[in-house]
Amino acid sequence: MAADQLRDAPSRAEIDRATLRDIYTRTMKVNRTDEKFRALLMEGKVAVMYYCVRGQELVSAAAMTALTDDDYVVCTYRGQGEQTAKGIPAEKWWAECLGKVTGTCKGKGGTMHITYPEKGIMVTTGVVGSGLPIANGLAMASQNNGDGRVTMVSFGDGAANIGGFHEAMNMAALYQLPIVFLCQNNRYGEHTAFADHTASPSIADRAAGYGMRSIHVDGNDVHQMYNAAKLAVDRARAGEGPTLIEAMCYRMMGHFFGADFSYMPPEHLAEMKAEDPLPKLRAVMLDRQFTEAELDDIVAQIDAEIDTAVARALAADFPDPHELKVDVFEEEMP
Amino acid sequence: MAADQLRDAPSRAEIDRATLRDIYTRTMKVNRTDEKFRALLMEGKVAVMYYCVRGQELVSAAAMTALTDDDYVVCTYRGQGEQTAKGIPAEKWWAECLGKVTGTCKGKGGTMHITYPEKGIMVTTGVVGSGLPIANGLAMASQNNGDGRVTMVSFGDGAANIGGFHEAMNMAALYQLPIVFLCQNNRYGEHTAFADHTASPSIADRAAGYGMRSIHVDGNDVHQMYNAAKLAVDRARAGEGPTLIEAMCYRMMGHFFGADFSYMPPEHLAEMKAEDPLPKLRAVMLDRQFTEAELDDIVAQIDAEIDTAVARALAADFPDPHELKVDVFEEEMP
Amino acid sequence: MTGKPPQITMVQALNQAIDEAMAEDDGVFCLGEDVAAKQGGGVFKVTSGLTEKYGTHRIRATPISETAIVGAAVGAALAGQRPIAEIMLMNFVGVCMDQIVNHAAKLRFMSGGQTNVPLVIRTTTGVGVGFGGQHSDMLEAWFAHVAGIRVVTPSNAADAKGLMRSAIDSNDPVIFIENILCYGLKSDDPGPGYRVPLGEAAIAREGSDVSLITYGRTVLDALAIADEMASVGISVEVVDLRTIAPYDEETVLASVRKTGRAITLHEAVRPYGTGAEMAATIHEKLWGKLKAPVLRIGGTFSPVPFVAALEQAWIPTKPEIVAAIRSSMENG
Amino acid sequence: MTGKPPQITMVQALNQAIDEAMAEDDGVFCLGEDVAAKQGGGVFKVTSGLTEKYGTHRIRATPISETAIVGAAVGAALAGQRPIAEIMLMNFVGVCMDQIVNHAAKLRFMSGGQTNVPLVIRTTTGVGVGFGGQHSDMLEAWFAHVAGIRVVTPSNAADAKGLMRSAIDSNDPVIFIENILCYGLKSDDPGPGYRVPLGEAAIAREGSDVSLITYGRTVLDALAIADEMASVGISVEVVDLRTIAPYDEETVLASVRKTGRAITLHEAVRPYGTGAEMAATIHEKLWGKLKAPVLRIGGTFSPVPFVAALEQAWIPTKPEIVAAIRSSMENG
Ligand SMILES: Cc1ncc(C[n+]2csc(CCOP(=O)(O)OP(=O)(O)O)c2C)c(N)n1
Ligand SMILES: Cc1ncc(C[n+]2csc(CCOP(=O)(O)OP(=O)(O)O)c2C)c(N)n1
Ligand SMILES: [Mg+2]
Ligand SMILES: [Mg+2]
Repeated sequence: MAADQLRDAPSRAEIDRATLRDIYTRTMKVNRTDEKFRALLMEGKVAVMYYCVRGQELVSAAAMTALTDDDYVVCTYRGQGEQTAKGIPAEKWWAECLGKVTGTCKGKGGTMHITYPEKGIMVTTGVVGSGLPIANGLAMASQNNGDGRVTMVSFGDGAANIGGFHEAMNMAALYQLPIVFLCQNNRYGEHTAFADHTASPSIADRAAGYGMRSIHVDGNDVHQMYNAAKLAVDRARAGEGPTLIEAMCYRMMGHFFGADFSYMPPEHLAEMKAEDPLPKLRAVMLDRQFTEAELDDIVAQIDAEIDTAVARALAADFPDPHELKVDVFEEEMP
Repeated sequence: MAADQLRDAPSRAEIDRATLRDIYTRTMKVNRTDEKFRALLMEGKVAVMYYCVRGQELVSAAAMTALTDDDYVVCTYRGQGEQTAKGIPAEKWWAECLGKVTGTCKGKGGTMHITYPEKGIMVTTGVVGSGLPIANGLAMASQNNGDGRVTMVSFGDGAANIGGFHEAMNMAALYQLPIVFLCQNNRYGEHTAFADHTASPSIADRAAGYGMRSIHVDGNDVHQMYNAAKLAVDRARAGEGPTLIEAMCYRMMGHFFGADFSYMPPEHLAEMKAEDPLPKLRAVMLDRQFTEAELDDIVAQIDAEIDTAVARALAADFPDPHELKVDVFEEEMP
Repeated sequence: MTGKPPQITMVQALNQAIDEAMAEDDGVFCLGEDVAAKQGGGVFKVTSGLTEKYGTHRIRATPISETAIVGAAVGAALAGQRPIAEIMLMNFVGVCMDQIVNHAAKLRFMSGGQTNVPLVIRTTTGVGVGFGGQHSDMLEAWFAHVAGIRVVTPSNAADAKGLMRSAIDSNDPVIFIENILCYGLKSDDPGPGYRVPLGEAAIAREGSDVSLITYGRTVLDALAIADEMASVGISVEVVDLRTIAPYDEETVLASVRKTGRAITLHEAVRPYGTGAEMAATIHEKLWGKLKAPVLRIGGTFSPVPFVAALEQAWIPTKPEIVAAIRSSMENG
Repeated sequence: MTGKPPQITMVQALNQAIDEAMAEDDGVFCLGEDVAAKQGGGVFKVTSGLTEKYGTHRIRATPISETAIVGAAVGAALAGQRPIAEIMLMNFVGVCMDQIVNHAAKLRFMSGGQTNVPLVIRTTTGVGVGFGGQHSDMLEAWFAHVAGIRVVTPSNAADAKGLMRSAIDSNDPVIFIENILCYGLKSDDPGPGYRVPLGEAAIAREGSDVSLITYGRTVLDALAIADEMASVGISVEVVDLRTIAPYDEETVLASVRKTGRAITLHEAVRPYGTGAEMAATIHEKLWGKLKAPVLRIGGTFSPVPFVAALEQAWIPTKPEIVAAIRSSMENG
């Protein structure tokens, strides 16, 4: 297939109201979780590594809305969006972030390594780019046993320069795996701006070199973002192979909470502000006749849920040191 | 730059007679060395791993002709072509392959690890794809100290699927390093045919995704091959950055000497035969008024040189076990 | 019954083990470079004949992409399959250690036991075939130093079959090291379903004077030398670890408790090799009960040289092993 | 002279060493993720201020491409430069072991001495900051097991400066391990040109009863515990290896010859750790001269857990170290 045939055009096709409501709810869940986390960190109530997702909420939420509960997701340390939007129960999620024994991983994984197979969150990796090869394996399992699942793997623009990205893209295209590669291009890899780590204008441009389909979308536009995810997921589920989605977005709060971001130029900060996905999404919702009250109510419910979850997580126990002997191998260590 | 602007067209521009003679001489040096090696292996006079270059002689020879003695080369286990065409003295080369103390590496490196900095052969690696990142470093040194050297790194089609390829391509493009990536697409990676390891039609297609220039040539056509190498080398030397050359060729003798190649389909063998670079090159030479006698004479001289080298190498000593203590660290081991 | 029992080579043993496991469990599949029928069934033919039976989804020939290979195996294992990934030669783990060590080995723990990674990584290596510096290393000590992964290596065809079945059965990731020089070794066919439990060493030869603790190809050297030493009145017990890590400390200590003397032997370079762990443990646990210090023998501390003249000097040599045995006997 | 001598932190010490080397030799340059001024001078600020002096060709901010980073350093070193490559955190060596082990460490040997690879790979790690399973490992034993590469780690700012200068001077490749928890430690400024030779251990504290052999952050624990033990009449000698491999066997053996007792201590997991090599060597070389078996202390054999409640139990604890000292003293 020629390179131009491999590129899908972004779509502004209308999204039905129920789906829109779903996307809005998930987006706000991601956002309110992020706000709450930052508040707790600010107040010094918790002191853990947290990679803010402010500015990227819609990308994750819309992408997760295109998946079923059974579909698999692999994400990164900056995976709060995928994790909460895919449906990890708030209390389990918070407890893990706070290192509690009631957390998804009993406090052993932590913020960078949230796993919750019940909702398809199979791996959260802290090694940049390492999720893509693993995601292929999940998709390969689905292809092998015909379970109809789709795998989506989320990663950053910076991750597109590591070897694992390349190997995984080529392998997925070769086997036509049921997988979606979601590159959240937030314009920075740690402190390095996109143009300082990549000489081509876009990551999506790389897909053609693997014979893979791709689509480049504005991740702050709910229509472009959801329609792209839906297209790619449907394609994968139909056995028509992988798609690379490059979703343009902004990392509005630096690399991790508390990290210096003085290296970000003021123009960039202004640009980001103008493209904030949240007011844009709210405008779309209002335009589609959701009322202010209805939308506020969704947020209020989310906040209540988060508050309960945080309170319970704070009150829960830390794991016992005996946990160091468990889950190393199948049998407990002596 | 748009993708199509990054692609150079193959050129059939005439090559001057002196250069043509040079290319012919180097090509035949590669070929006669290969023939001799296979003969020695057949006769059981030597028993070492040898990766035949039958069918790829012209690619290496033309590429090396485009370089100066000072330019750097990084190649692979299948590097006989680059090594002999770049000018490693035959005796030193043969002695290394036979594991003799008079070899380039005192018999410690062997056929897969020939090094000879005097002629710019800096690394021969046995790990697929590992040469590209190292080649970037050589080019980076040249860029740092402005020595005007160009680095050329040769690798196979199979190597284009390993992570190191990707990381090196992106880094070279980002820094505009003075380097040429020479992919010798001999249609197989070990026993796997091109279409079974890569879903895109060509490796050259990948360059655009890095913002790198590329050119796709018939490696059996002396004009296309030499002109591509010259263009890329001149560009690199002028500080205009890297180029990926994909040279189409055939691996006519299986993966290594003695290896089964029953997995290669008969159509492929027939196709290869029709494209053999040696009769084609000879036809070009005759067309350009080189006489049969002149050409035969070149080959006779090469053969004589090889025979002497082999005889001397066979007669030379093996290294003393004391060599195990030397060259591990700077100081001799206790 | 007449005639000898049927014999199988190590290649056949591995092939049979994989074949049996694939026949029994649809979730078992192989992936790696050149492993399928179209490529000749693997460069060492271990997966020969399996594509014909199980198809190209279960015998997947891959691009040259070790990170993608191991990564895919990790992912498929997380999804409940039992992949067998091949890394053609052990040195190439250098390009995919992250997937093995940071992921395969750790995901059970980091997920708090919600997931596990039942994969087998088969690889081969070996000094003595002239493959040189980048194709000959034994790197088992790297993996032994990582919690969450098991390291296995057979010294004979029957064990190869039994260990491979157990490795595939294992719910933990396993690095399965084959030695190129052992592929042709023959054993009596142990028959279908044969298993050798992981974590159990074998006493390859009983003895009473000194314990020679080894694994893989050097077990052959050890047995040959034990024969010789018997003729001069020294009784060598050869312990074949089979599982290198976590190893069978009990059997090792029992042997040394009996003999009072121990020598560790491996092809990997001596410094920081697995022999160091065993020597340190034996000294600590059998303090006051040893007749001589534990001696360690390993490959020369240099990259593996190309030419046989150096390569044969690089590997643990017979005189070296005999000298260690004699030196050990002189003590106490 | 009045007042205290000026003090520098370990970050400043490293920065100064690199700065001095770059000023003296045009061939010295740095590359790694975020190392240049535009990115803030490195995530731990070690290369802060150097871009302004030496430009972006000599302080190269790279893509997230560890294989390309180390590979480029190898190539530049072959061409006669002296690159200092940064791998942001030690676990990420998992993606570039091939370049380090199969290339950097071996090219001198495989080329028969025609080339050498004078590079430094700086990396950091450390347990105790809640970075979890993929960002905390000490993997020095992997490199120690490879011929051709040196492994260095400082425990204080002055040594950091002196070791870094020597690492840059070295004509062999060096892995330079920094501990995140040590970056803020202060020493008296040793002044310009200061060097600590590679391969020389330091007696960080003299003692006569038991040798505590360690390196990196755990030297601090060792010193604190030695203080305490002194108050109960046990004299602990603390040996700071500084160069982990090849290590200063002479100093270690001399210390243990004197005390008759040894304990090895490191943050890396205990099994197959560097302590095993030292314990095995001490037992062999000082056979009959030890008063107690060598004890080894290391991190718990599990991935590093996230939450502090587990992490603090994971690392070698004070009670564990004290218990080992007491147990050692009970012997002999
Ligand atoms: C292999 C590897 N190298 C370096 C790092 C350190 N690191 C953590 S996050 C990060 C930036 C990643 O950028 P990007 O992929 O764009 O993701 P983002 O953080 O923007 O979501 C880096 C360099 C790492 N975790 N893994
Ligand atoms: C990382 C790595 N994986 C696997 C191998 C085994 N191997 C050696 S050569 C080869 C095929 C390489 O194919 P290609 O790059 O096309 O080069 P060619 O042999 O055709 O010249 C393979 C898989 C290796 N040497 N290194
Ligand atoms: Mg980013
Ligand atoms: Mg090829």
